[in-house]
Amino acid sequence: MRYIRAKNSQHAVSLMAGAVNPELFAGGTDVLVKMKLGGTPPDLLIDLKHIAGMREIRPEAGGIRVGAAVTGAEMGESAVLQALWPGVAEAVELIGSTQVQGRATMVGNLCNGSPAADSVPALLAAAATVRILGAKGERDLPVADVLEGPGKTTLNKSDIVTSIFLPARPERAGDAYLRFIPRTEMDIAVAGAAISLSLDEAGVVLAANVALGAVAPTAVLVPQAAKALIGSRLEAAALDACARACRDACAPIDDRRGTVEFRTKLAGVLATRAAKTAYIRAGGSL
Amino acid sequence: MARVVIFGSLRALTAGEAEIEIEASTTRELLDKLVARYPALEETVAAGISLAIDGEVFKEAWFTPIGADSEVVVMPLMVGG
Amino acid sequence: MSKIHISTRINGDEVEYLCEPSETLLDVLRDRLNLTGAKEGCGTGDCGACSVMLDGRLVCSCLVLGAEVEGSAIETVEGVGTLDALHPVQRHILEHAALQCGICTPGIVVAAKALLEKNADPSESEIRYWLAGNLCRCTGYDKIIRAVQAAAAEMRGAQI
Amino acid sequence: MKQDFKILGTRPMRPDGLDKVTGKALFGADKSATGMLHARILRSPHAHAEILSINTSKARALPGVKAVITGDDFADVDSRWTRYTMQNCMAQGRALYDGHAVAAVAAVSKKVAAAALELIEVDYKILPHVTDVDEAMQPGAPVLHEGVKGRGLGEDVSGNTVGYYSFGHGDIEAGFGAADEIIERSFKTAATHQGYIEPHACLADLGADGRGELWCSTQGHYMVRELCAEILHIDASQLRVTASEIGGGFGGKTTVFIEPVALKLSQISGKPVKLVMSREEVFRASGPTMSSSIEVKIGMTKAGKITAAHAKLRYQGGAFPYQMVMMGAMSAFAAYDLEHVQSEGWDVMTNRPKMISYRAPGAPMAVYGVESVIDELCQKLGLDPIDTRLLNAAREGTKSSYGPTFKAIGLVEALEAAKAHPHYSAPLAANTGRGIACGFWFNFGGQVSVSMAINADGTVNLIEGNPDIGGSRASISMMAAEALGIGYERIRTIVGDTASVGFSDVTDGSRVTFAVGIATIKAANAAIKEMCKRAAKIWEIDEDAVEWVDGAAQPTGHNAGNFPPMSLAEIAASSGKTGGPIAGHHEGAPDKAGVSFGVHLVDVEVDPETGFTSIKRYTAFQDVGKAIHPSYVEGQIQGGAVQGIGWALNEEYIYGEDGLLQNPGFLDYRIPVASDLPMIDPVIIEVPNPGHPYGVRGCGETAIVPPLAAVSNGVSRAIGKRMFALPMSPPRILKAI
Repeated sequence: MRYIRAKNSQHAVSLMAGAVNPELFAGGTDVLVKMKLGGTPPDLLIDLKHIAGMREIRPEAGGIRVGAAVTGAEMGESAVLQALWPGVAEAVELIGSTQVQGRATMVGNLCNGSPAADSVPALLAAAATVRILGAKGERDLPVADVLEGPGKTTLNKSDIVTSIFLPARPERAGDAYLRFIPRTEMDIAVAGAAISLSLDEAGVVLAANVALGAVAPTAVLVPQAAKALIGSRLEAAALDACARACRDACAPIDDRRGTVEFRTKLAGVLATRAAKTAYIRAGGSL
Repeated sequence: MARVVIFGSLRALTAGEAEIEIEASTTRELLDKLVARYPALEETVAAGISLAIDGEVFKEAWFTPIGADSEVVVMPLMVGG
Repeated sequence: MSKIHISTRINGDEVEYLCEPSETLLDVLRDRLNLTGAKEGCGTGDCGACSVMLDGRLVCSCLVLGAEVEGSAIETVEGVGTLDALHPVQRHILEHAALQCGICTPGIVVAAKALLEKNADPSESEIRYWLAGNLCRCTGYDKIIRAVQAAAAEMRGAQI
Repeated sequence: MKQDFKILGTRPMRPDGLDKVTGKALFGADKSATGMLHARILRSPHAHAEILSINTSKARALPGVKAVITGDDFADVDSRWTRYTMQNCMAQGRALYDGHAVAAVAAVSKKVAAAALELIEVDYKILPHVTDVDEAMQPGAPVLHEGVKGRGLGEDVSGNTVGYYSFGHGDIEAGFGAADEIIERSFKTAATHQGYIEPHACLADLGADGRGELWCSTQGHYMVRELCAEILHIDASQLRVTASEIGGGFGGKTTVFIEPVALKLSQISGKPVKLVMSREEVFRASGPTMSSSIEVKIGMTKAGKITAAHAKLRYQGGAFPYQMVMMGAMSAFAAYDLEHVQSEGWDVMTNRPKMISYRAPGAPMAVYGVESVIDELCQKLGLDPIDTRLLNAAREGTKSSYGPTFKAIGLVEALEAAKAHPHYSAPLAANTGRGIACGFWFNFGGQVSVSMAINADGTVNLIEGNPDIGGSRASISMMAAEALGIGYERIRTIVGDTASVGFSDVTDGSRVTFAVGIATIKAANAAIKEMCKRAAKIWEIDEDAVEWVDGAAQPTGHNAGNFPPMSLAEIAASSGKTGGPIAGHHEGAPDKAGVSFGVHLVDVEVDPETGFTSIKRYTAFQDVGKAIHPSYVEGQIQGGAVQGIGWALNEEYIYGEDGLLQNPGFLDYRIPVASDLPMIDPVIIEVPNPGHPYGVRGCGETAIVPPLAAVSNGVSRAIGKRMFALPMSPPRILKAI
């Protein structure tokens, strides 16, 4: 295995193209664990952290662009991010321990392809877009279009994700992410739910996105659940309908972290709770 | 005579006797006499046992004195963590 | 495959070493530099016994490559406190009997010091969540939390 | 018994503390040697397989590889128990569980060693496997070893059933006949791991002449020496074993896993060999505790008096014969004064790693079943759970369920302290339940050696042979200081290697403070006797006319002579002129360790929508006889309680249908983390042990016994449904709701 610090994004793309089984390396909290546990090591690790702009959080068109090597800890300390997309920030901050937060990145969390990745439901709910540099140049994709299956993304071999864009949001909007783990920390999500919504002046939900994690081969948007919230003030009937739609959207697996039945039940509970938090963050009162 | 108490599953080797009276002044003497009376106990005693003499537990000690009216409870050799 | 030459700063001293690309910073500290204060409890970032500071951030050195710290500043437990004065976190861990076997202690020292540098007055809950990545199997954490609280109080007092 | 203490009960700093907060302390993996090789072990990917052949030629041919071994490299041994240990370290003929060692290499670097493992070709023939205790006991189950079925067992159980024990007295059928209410329940508990943070590690150097040095992380370096000497067919005197600082053991380091392998690799290569387990190896191949399947039946009168009690315990202990269920069967009802009681236990083999002790081995799961049924009876009969336990509590003079009649014990005191504690009467929030349970552990004495030297400057060196697993060097120094009448800081206690002090049993059974303490006091008394003799010589009076008071020799009275007291320092300073160095030592096997009882009280909140349980408040009461260093006694109680909480809520070995372990890491083997817990409030009860000069009882193990039931009782009361299996993971609780 070789290790190379990429000088710039283009350099990284060409290194990717030239290697057999390369891995991009920013926080390393997934790559190094896989190597330790005996996975086939990559022939080349390409370190993105020293590329200009990769570690920046910067305002753009009313939204925020987060560079690929920005760590969870840095996101947690970003007042502008916390103010605009608190649900995304809290999702990223839930990944791993304080030590992992010092290294792990949101882009890495996305590109690792885990169905249980905490940040991905929040990114889906936020309608975030991913900026990709590849052999044919730069393109932007919605987060949903990057997801393919467990451990898989739709990215091409020489593609690198350089940043994620969190769009501007209207007034009276809020988002939230909740996950369930057996302990209070240090676990992988058994199920997760993210809600982003905006309200009218009377507190009625104008628009909503609902996304779930760890209950299907990838994190998924649940339009039916969003529809259940729209037009409501999160009355019990609306929340019940949202929860039901979330349960219906589940196609989880039984494994050492949870059963099908348990994950399905959790999806509804978490969505309901996250919806309430997002609603209050948007200025609504329950 | 010391009163020797045999724990449940060991009674299969003492013809069902739960309590046995033995004249002995030390643990070794007691065990020797016990095995002489119930030869089936030999393997168990050789593998190691614990004894409680009047409520105090002793592991494999030969020369612990036994009082004339002592209660001696035979127990498996105990282990800890 | 050739080794990589790295110049970095560890506990304030310039250090140079050669390492394999796949070696972790923890391997380098322990096997090449004889700094065995950081421990390998898991090698997968789950236990925190290898905690060090990397450019001002608390990290697991088992999840950092030795090859990527060129030009960085690293602080290990060996760099905490001075010969004549322990850091308050270290002293209070001793005074509160906040260790039994002591294998997690170096990681706890580094992590707790990092917390108090960022937050001078953490709540019990904040201390517990900050240290959630530092597993301790002996103490049940009670005395560790109390030691960090006491160190925080002393450090706040010292600043006045 | 001594009552007025100057040093005991204070909280001085531990002698190894500074090294441990600064990173200087050397643990198992922290030592290296010039020219050292790195070893790795190849492990079975199958739950049960015949090893048809192992081809090591490609591995041997890899540049940098200095030795490759398999089970064939180990000659047979006389003792079958040692053979099991050896075959657990390196499989011979069959791989008996996922992770069983089948070959090992030593090479010039970790990297080369890892590459060499990939080149070893093992031809396996896969055999049927069994990992569940009830399935393994069924006739027709795949049998791990033939010819080891327990004595007296019939055809109704399989050959995996390696032992049967029963204890008790009275006539249980008559007792159940007198009951107003009888409850009979079945329980299951998962296997858990000791979860020490330091993986097994050693550095071995063994010459062709059979002389060797071994540095390792262990709870007993004499045990390591004797097992390794037997396995490698060398003399015990020629193998010097030094115990490193030990990063946790909890019973899991009371045997060998890697040391014979490292020694063999060193012997073959002629070089020092370092062998360190990865965390995955720790879980797959080092000692978990037993899983269990339990039935408990208890009868009670309306007033709460237990009329009869019966427990059946089936323990699963992994891939080799073992004897441990008796500890559970003896512990199950130890807390109660019962007229009619029986407990039975079966030890069963399965295709899992060989079990090894885990803190009060065998007791927590047995007591979990018993305390659960008592709690359910209290609920059903509308009885207060503490009053009911007090009504039935064992006390001095009680004939225990396992035979002996108790001397002075502190269960009643602990229950009364719990009842009077504000925790017991505090209001409970919604979705919260309060659980209570008693626990018990025997505590042991055992063989011990202590050597003490009085230095010319008035300081004292003390060498003992038990690895210090949680601050025992501090408590031993304190007892030495108390006995000698000098300051704690004037004593330095070290753990000697196997060549520097006499044999000592393993650090287990909560025995070290008790047994090493007695030996220390006796060693001090020997030194005191000599110091009195020297003073008598100087004063030219009779030796018997000198006594030792407050760290100084003094005449026994005016008639004996009129001399001012002569301090230890003064006597030591002239020792070179009065007869040479002064020392004291003691070798012995103290018994009368004194049992210990605990009572735990816990408030748990259960989220009714997710099944998530959080511990809101925890108070642990324990009789420790006499707390030498109260901080470390509290630490034992707190640590044991939290290990029990982990066992109750989330920790488990998870096996798939394929017999492979699914969670060999701290990510999915979920030990409690700091944010899972509240403060753990320890309440020390001191009912002195008549068997120790200072009243000490062991205190390390009891605290892991009550929490399984206490937490389960709390959860059951919080959700209004009884829980019958551990761990009570959220899916299981939600299902019950």
